[in-house]
Amino acid sequence: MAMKHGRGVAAVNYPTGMNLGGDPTQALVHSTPTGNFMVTLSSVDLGQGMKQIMAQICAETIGVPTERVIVDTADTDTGPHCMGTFASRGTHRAGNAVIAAAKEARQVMLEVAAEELEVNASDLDTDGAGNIHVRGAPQRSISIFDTALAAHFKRGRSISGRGMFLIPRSYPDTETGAMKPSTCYAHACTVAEVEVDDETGEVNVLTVKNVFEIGRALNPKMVEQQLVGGSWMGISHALYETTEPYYPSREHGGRDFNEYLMPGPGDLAETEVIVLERPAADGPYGAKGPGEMCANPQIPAIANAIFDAVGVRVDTLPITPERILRALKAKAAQESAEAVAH
Amino acid sequence: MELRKTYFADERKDDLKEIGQPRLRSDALGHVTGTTTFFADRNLPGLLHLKMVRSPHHHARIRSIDLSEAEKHPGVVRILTAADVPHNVYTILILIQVGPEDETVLATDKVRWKGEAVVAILADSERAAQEAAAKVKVDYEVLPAVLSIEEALAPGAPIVNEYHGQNYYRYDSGECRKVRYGDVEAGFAGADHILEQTYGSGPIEHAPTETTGCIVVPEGSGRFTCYTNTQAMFFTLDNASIILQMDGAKLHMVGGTVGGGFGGKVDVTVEPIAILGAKLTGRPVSFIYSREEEMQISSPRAAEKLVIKDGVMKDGRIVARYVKAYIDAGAYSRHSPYGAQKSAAHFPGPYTVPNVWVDSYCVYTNRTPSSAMRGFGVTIGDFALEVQMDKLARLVGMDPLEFRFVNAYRDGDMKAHRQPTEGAALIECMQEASRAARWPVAEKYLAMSSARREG
Amino acid sequence: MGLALKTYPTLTAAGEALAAQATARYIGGGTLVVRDANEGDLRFDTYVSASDPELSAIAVTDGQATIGAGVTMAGIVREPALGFLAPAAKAVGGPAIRNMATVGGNLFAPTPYGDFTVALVALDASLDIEGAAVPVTDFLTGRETIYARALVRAVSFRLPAEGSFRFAKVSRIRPKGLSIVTIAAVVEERSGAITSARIAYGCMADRPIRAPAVERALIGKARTKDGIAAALAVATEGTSPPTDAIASAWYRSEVLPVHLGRLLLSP
Amino acid sequence: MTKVPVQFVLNGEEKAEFVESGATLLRALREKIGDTSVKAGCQQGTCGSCAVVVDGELRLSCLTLAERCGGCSIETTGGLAHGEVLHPLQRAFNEGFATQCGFCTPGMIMAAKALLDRNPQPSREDVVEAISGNICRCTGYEPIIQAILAAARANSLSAA
Repeated sequence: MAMKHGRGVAAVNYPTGMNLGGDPTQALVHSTPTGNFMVTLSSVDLGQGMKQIMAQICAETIGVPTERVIVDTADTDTGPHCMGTFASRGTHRAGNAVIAAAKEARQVMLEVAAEELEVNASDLDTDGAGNIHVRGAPQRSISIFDTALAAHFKRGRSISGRGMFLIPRSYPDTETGAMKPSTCYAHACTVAEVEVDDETGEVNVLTVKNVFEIGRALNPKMVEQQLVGGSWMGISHALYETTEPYYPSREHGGRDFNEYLMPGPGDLAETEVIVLERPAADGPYGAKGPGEMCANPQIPAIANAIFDAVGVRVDTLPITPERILRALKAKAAQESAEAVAH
Repeated sequence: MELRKTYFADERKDDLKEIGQPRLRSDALGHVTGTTTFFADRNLPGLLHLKMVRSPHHHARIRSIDLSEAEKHPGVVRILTAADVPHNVYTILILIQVGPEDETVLATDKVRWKGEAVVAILADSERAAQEAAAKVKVDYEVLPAVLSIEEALAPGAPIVNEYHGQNYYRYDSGECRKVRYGDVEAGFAGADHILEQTYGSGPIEHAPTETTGCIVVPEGSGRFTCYTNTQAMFFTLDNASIILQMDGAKLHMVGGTVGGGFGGKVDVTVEPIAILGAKLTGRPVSFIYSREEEMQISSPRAAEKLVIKDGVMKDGRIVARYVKAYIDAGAYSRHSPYGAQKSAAHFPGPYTVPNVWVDSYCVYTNRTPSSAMRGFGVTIGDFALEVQMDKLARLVGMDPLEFRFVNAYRDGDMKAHRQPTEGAALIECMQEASRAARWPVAEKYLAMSSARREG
Repeated sequence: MGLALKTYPTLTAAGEALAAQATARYIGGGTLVVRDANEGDLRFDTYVSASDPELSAIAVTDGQATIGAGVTMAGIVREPALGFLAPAAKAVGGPAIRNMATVGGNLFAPTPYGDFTVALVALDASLDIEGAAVPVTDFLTGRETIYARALVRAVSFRLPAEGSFRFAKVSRIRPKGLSIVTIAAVVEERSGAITSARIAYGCMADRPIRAPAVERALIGKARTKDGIAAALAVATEGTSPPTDAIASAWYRSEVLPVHLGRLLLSP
Repeated sequence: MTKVPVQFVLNGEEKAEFVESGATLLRALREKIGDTSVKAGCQQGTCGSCAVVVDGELRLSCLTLAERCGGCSIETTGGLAHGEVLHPLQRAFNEGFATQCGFCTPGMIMAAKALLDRNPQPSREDVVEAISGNICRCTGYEPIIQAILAAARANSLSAA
């Protein structure tokens, strides 16, 4: 037996948001009487952390700590319209809507504070810790708590804002395909190292080194969650997953987590994740959508690494031990036929 | 994870207070204490369980449905057939004017895939529903089935879906979404090498740990509250409104806490029929996919077939790229016409190629309808493109990473779909990968920038 | 109708209840039968169980082991006298499944499950079924017919000579996954030559089987690459591997000799 | 449907309920007792989302009959915290960003607890083995493995 080593590379990009646009998301932001802020949406958190990220975006925009923001989402009675969570659009579309709503709310908040401090709103700034002060004169300040109380009970103002984000829909030209599919793209490059058992076709992914460019890491730990989990799914797609192992035959499809194959905790590749940030012109604080892109480059990188290791190409996913072994046997048969011919 | 701040530092201000901070997730406390409320985490008195009777055939005509024994089964409260569904033929993307309506909520005269919903049983317990389902007698006349892209497109193939009239989706551009840029034949004629390869994939399941489902509660107000794990609240509300011919004001969707989606929960397959059940019985209804249904009935990522033909010069420049992409939609559209179109927009990948020809087909087969999944329209295309890139590099005798630098797109480059490139960063990702993986490339590639071309 | 559980103090009483009711099924650890019920298997509506403490007893005396059918995989792993069998018990499921799944249940587990039973086949185990001693291979042959509703009280076997038992489960997923092929072997050697060999396969048929051609080809040979070559050449004789979600029959046949060779040559 | 009385201790509290004979522990906990920290991910025994600890042993509640748990002591993630004081595993999962969608988390934490209760200083390999019956689709497992190792370290520090 021989374990053969190989490595491969792949580079990809990925569009943020629904293909061809036309996918709106709206947001509402308002303050409570004591200066907490509610973000109201109908966007869905699939587990990627949409609620937390929207809170951080709102907090940054208004100028308060994230703990002061509560996100209420995915109730169609209360939340304004969102197209949905898919197409790497959640952070980008909802984030922009939240920024717009938060900016409007911040403006009202500063106007109320200005009345209380008897200055111009344009001279005020927030310190990010819960206070509003005159720019250049931090001692002339009012807390956001007091500002909210004043707005509600004294000034009769609603510290609130409406936000809306829509990229107009593009219609492809029927003959040329000229179109505007997306406004920003995330990027990645992955190098994978594998070892391949040339007697059984089994593959061990030893390392994956992923570089992702995602615009802006709004919360680096949550970005890491997505990218590490996505990298695992990419490996899984490359080598394991299908509902129909003998496609197009419909026989023997997996019915459970034993039959539907995904790498287990004992199959993990040593995974490195490096993030670059080139802010997107229209992204919320520059962010692009990394959630889908991060699971793509591992697949071809592994395919290429397998070729590098054993000299056979499997151009059909998943690249199972069986497909590799068949390719190895075909190659051996061809080589021995050629040897005879010479 | 490492943030490499040296790249694009001049395009970024790193002075933000909340953005960029690794704050703990507000929802994680609920997760670790088991107190996060998922849609199924509610007990309702009088809850009915919905169980679907599904087609055992890939393609068959329904001669008759006999419910007489099932209806008498103890615990059965109501049985729904196509006749109960006000607007039984629907398609999800009708909301963005992508028709025609081509799928039945419950089968009428035909089934087009093995697993298709035919009859819905509503019973007091899951067991009673299962038992009654076993007593439903459906008389099928089995029809020839089309199971692969090749079979579907072969002359004289049986028609999978009569609402389309042919086994592919007809775009305004014809039988496929097209991209035409430059002169691909001239490109091939002038190329030093030409390489044509075919790639494929099988269907892939999202496999979230929480299966697709909903619980519907009829409210005293005449409204219906639907606790759901949909990925798109208003997709679900609006489609339910159309299917049930019910004013959207009567519908209240509550969700937003989902046990994994990955694109698998953007179809609208459980809510309308459960709402209908709640309406017709006046009782709360739960319709939750079993694990087997999640694996084999819920839409997978489509199987795909891609043919890529490239013309490449000895110095590594790709001068022409021709792509034919086929998406196996299964029996119904769901999101596949969109996915095939997204695929067309993605080629030729993150590279600047002067001559490009793309045909992207959405093909119907007698298979489980496929739909969106993480990387929709792109993942399998990227696999094919990037393996092809590796083959091309070896064909011209170049290092595979250096070969990509030669072709990488930069700001201002015109893409095949005729948008100028903005915000590119492929080159920098590859530069960093070269460093991190100790994969050396020539100095000239390390000096490149996405923001401008040399010289 | 709903399901019901009926518990009896002895296996004999449980057996009588089972015989009296066609829609009853015996429940051991529950990992097979409760799953069936959850998935809507309507062929039964009653679980029958026995609380007989004898079922969870392990006795190892005079080189003979007797394991109650209700002993769990975790119970095997914990038993010092059965240390050689721990790899086979650990091949079953994850930790939770091993705390539930029993030796008796594993005998009934359909391919590609039933890895522990492969070890029992290599050990030439005997089953106590209603007082009769039934060779495990005979039981497996009649598993869906004459023994379909048999209640196994215990399994017993001679302890293999020190170092003679070998076990390998080949899976796509680590550390817990379904089997591509499972191999158990009891190979005894003297003066550099194999004196006896019992080889069993899982997933090379619809139930665990012996590999008599391999066993014959090993006798008298050295446990070296050349010595086992003749045995590997007949590795697939008598097999009819299934095609399932994990692997095709073709693949199982192709890699069986490779894995058998590796197992036999491992130190 | 026959109902039978079942009594057990759940997270230190006596519980007595009538359940359907033949009902799973999963159903009894979720539907009768209202402990929805126990998740129904497959009801086949293949995902581990429903894992609980019964008399110190990890079990799958979807394959365990409630009636057979009479007199047992059952632990679930829903009862792991003491008021606002989190168990070290809960703290480690939270601070280690080891949860995403959160659906597998309670079962994962139970699998980890069963391990640490027997083996307070596990190796990475021990941890991998301990969670091998639990599926996570979001994280790629690494953050979970790291969180369990971190909880073990925190335990040893507090014991020292």
